[in-house]
Amino acid sequence: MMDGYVRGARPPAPPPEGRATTLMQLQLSDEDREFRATMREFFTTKVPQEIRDKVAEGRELSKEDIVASQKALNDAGYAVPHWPVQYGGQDWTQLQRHIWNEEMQAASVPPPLAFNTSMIGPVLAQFGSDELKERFLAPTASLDIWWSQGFSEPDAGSDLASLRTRAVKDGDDWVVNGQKTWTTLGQYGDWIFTLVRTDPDVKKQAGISMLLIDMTLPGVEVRPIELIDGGHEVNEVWFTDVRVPGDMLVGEVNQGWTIAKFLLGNERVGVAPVGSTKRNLARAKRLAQESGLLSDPLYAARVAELENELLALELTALRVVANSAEGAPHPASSVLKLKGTVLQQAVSELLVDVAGPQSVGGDGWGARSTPTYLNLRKASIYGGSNEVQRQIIAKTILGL
Amino acid sequence: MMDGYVRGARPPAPPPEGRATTLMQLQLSDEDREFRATMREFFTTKVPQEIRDKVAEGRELSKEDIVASQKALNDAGYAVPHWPVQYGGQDWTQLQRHIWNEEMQAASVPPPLAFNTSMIGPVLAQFGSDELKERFLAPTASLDIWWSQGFSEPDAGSDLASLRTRAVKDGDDWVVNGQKTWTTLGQYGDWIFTLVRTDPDVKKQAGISMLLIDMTLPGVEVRPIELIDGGHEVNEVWFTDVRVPGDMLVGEVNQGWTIAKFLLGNERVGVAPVGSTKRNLARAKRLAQESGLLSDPLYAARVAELENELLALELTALRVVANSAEGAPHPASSVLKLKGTVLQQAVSELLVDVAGPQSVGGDGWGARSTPTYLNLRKASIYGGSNEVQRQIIAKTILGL
Amino acid sequence: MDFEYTDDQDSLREAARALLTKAYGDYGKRRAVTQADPGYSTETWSRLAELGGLGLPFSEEDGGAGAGWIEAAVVAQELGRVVAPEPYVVSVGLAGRLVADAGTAEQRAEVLGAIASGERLVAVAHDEPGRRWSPTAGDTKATQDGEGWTIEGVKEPVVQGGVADLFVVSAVLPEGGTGLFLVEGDASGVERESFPAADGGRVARVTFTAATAVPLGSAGENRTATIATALDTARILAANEAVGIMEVALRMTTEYLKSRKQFGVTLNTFQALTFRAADMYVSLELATSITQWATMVLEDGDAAAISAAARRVALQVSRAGRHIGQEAIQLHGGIGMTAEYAVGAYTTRLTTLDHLFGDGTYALGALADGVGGYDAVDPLS
Amino acid sequence: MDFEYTDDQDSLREAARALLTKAYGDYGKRRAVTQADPGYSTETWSRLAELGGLGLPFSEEDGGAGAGWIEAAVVAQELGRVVAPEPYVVSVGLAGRLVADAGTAEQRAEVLGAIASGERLVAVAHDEPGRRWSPTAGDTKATQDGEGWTIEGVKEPVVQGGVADLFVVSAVLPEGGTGLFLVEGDASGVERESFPAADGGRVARVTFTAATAVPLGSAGENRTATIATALDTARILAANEAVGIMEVALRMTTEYLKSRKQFGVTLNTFQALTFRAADMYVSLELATSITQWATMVLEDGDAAAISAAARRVALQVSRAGRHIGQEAIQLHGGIGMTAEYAVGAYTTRLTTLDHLFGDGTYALGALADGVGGYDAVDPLS
Repeated sequence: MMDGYVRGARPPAPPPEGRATTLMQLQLSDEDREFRATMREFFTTKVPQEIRDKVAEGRELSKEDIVASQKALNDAGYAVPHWPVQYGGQDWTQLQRHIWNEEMQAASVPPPLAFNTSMIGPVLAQFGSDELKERFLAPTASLDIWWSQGFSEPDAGSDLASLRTRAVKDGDDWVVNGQKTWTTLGQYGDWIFTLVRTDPDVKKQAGISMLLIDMTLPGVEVRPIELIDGGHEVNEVWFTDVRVPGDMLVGEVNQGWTIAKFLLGNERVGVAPVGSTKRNLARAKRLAQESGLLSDPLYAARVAELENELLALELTALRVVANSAEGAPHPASSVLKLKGTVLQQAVSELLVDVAGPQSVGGDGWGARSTPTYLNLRKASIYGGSNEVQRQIIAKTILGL
Repeated sequence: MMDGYVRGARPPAPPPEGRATTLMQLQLSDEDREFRATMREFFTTKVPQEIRDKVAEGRELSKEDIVASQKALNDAGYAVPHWPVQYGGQDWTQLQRHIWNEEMQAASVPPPLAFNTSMIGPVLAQFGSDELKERFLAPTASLDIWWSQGFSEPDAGSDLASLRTRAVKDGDDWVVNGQKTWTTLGQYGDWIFTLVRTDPDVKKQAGISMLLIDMTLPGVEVRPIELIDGGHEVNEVWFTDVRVPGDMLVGEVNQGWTIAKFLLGNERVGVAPVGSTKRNLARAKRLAQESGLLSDPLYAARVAELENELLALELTALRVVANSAEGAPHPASSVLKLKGTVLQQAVSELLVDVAGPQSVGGDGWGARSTPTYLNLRKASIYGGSNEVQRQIIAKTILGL
Repeated sequence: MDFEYTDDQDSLREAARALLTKAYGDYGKRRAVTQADPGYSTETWSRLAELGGLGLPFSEEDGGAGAGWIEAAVVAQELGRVVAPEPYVVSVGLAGRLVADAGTAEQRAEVLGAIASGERLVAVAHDEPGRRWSPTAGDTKATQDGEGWTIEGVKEPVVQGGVADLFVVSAVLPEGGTGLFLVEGDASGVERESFPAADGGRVARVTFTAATAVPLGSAGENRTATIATALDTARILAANEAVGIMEVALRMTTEYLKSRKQFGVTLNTFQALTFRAADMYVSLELATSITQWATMVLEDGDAAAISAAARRVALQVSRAGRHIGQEAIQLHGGIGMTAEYAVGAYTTRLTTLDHLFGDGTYALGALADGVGGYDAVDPLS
Repeated sequence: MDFEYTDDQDSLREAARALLTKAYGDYGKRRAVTQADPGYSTETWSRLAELGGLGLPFSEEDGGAGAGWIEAAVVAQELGRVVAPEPYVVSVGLAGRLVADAGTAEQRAEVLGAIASGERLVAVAHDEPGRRWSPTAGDTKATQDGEGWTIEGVKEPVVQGGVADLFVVSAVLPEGGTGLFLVEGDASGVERESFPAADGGRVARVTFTAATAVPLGSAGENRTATIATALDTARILAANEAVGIMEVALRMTTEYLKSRKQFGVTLNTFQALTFRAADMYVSLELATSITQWATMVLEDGDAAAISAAARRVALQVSRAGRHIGQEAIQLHGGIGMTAEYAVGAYTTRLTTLDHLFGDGTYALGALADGVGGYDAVDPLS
């Protein structure tokens, strides 16, 4: 794979934007260069500037911002490139997907809503009935339906298989009772894909199914959870005798664990937030330079060390891309999440230090740096904590 | 406790040697100041300079050096201050013991052989018969008998209770068979104190006794183990049908585990090598200054950070001293070993970096820095590994 | 003290702990207080005053308790233990120290007395946009206008500047150097905009437009050294508050590990987690030792000694605070991210304290600059 | 390559691995070789030559294999995997590059041919006491003496300088600047004292006293830039050797954790240990990626690009090497400290490689100096 690259002896051209690095760059093929130019052009001109500015400055996005951005992507066919082509995907190489992702992040474009495009979309394409595909896939790609995730429960964090929300068949319907938590942006959700216990009598993993639930149904209640940064991005979702039509089951009854594993293992390209972390590091550096702080060798060294680790991470992502053509994820994938979140957090910590006393509070970028730093503590907890990642590496890769 | 201190508003006097620090110092009482002056005077004038130079430069000491140094200490009554007074100890305060230890390390005096003064000596004073005390304590203090330690076995590292060397009663004698390992400086040993299994039929810890064995007895064989630094400081000791007189048992039969716990828990003062690490850090700094390297802010920052951590460690040692008057070790004791070895290793690593290309090999100080660094990897393994220390902190202090 | 507290200090600690446990022992109460303006409890503040806690380091003739900085540090530790939102370090440590060191006898009696009695909240308007922990003023200017003085400039962040009764303001003097002034909170030309701070408190941007000011102490004097010592004092008090916070953050974490079940067993079954708690304990112990030492230096040392101690304690406590604060949340998992659960507030306050008076890298830079000037660091003499 | 090796490169790797496994797959053989002078196996060296492994980066007209640096890097990785004591990086990477870049056509054919065939061992006498990884000479001087040149000065450490047949020597030129010279090992005025190196090899102090020297390339030219690029080449090859070492050090560690029993169970039962192995894997993967990239740059880039890549790879691999080397011993416990067991040799060689051409802090300093000159680091163009 990775035949997109052509190494060349000629010195690299300066990058189109910004000052040139002192780094020799791996040369893309003409085709991929053109692809990159197209992406860059699109992301920097077709996604509204005010939305991208918010992302660049770490300000909060409204629901409308996120929808508008994804619609812009979807209209051009760039919202769900990794979906099967018949459902709106693109026949891109792994490298092109990587370029798409990196350029999107570099341009401060909000990525397509993961619940829609990375989670339920591919699940429906793989396991859904024709009716479900027909009904849901297009509005899922366009964000006309906003999906929420209903997996975690208060007493089953990393131990997902212990979940207790139960669905009992009553006629054609499922009657759902229970509570989900950590539902990110659930306040905007139209539908929620849930894991529910449909057979309490078998081994934990065996009795679980996946059910799609309309959040406007009677008995569904969303309660916000305030986080330590003062934001309300996560929620509890309560189900009290919610009657869900039987055809909203994905796949077979009690197939939920298989589907969940497919869903969780499905993020391969772009699992490490390299592009956005690079952008944030460049921003912290620029701010440090403006304030004169970058002339302090200790801060300069922190920047240089973070840049180097990010480079190594990005190169690892490219290596993973180059070596997972056959569909089987390269074992180093787990490294991307673990190290990616560590660096994401370290860059947010650097920004607080650059802000110095202004990080304590106020209305400027400095004051926003502390909530962002605090919010990003979640990065190593949610979506498979770093302890889970270490466990995967130890068991799966090292055989320990 | 800690009544030795008198805080005073007057500025501190410059230290007798070296340049003054910019630090305010905790003022000792006049009595303790005098005590310190006495110690400093003694260590820097009564212990041969050539021995202290070897220590300062990280060169290897001969057996004769170690014996000569300890004899000098013992002649003045400074070899075993923590022993009971009737066996040669000193009626010093905890703070004075701390000062004794720090001044000794600062003056590059080889500390008294731990196997004699910290291990078997206190054990004999506590558990030994009058005959054993009479026979062994004086030559143990003077190093006329060189003791070795026979605890670890090849298949029982941290898991001491699994030891397999067995002693079987035959008439009045014990007949010993088995193998010990990691016996430091065993090549110089006259006698070895061993843990042996005297009852194979009871629970692991219950069937163990402590036996003193003359290393000149037939059937005792010492085989050197080469370490990764090229040195031969540790050994295997093999016992083949060694006949040990019955009165060489310490305490009661099968009391060995109790005695071993006493021995291992007995190092309270001076458990962290603060003084020698400070000396080595000052040396690394001086060498970096001579070569101009200290003007590089990144190396200067490494020195400053290590100095600060060492200061915090030394202050923690003083806090432990201040709070363990009643004989019960302060819980922070375990911190001293853990952090003390980490800093000891970090300073040795710094010295390799200061040596730069000269660390690769040759006959200068730079070439010695690499073997020293490698040798000190043992510091976090031997004598209760840092994993064991974390386990103690987690279980004993944090109740986890 | 000498690593052991006196009986009087122990009594003070007990009294402060009782008061603060009543106020904030239930974390919900702390949350309710920070959700409403002014972000702290004036009632708790008054109780602290009644206890004598707000005047500890000031002399009795100035209206203080005539105790010392070690006693103030004890109170700071206790405030940290419940992550109390009261502006103790800036009011007592920073404002109080400035007035005590620079004020006339009359000013000391009036202002320190008002601080000690809890009658007036005194804020320090010193930080300015784009400046980092400098002991000098930047763009804020003082102008002499006949007999009086006026101040012109923008100060932020000013902790509790929105409700302060009185400001101690730093400003560039006409002849150069940085002077100190008192400006009444309700003086004309004082405009303040208050913002919620990350740690639950409030900070303000205070704009002075030809605001009437009274020189602190004799007029026109360069007070850079006074400000530097006051910042060092605040750093050392903040370290004490941080020690209290870290102690409880670690305890909350170990309690959680013991009680929370996952995969059918409590979390303390997982050695990787308990070892990390052990490492947190190591950080805490080292930070505690150096903080106790720095506090002794604050009590007895001269300005140079206090400065050195402040750098050293700031570095060690900054490192420890990040380590313990980050790990406390991580070991709690998702629950640690929620505002309803206390541990996040502990981490947040550690972050804020670290940046109010100079973080670890800032301190390290200063220490590194001087590292060639001596052989070794020796705390005993 | 492009993160995947070609079939030819894979074949080369297999052949090298077969050869080296035979030589050193049993660690006892490696130990026996390093215990006797000259600290490496001339037989293995010859076999490597027969394989074509010593001439890979040199052109065919110079007597090389006309392959490239990526191929040389493959061999370096394989040498690392068995921690082979052969002086590959310094002979092929450093000496070879100097001759290839600076030598006349005749010199290239003669010296590179002799390196490639294994006929002559060529050492580089460049380091001097008190100098740190500089591309210039210090106190060693070159003097023109009629038609010829002589060298005066002390060089150390010179890897395998005790047995080298030929030296490439750097020396200050009469007009300033650093020149490069060839000096025969048996020339008069060449005195060498050999010492065992920490990593099992040998290094020498080589004293040149009016030693007859031949300029490498045209006489009197300042070769500082050539030396800098050769050092960068050696750094990148050394990183490849380190990657091979780290890979096996981690594998040895995981094997040990799986087989060693303590307290009645195998060590991999202890989560605190397996998580640390996972962290080692993270370090290894990142180091591998940046090393592969730097090797591509070495193959195709200009001197400035190679310099930047060398710094970046040196920093990352230095950090990874210390992390993995230290943890490999710690997780082995006592057995890891013994010379009889292999893992210590792996850690030792990582330490030596880190210091031969410039360690992580050295590289970081250079990177930090330039960090203000660009926005972000982008490896794709």
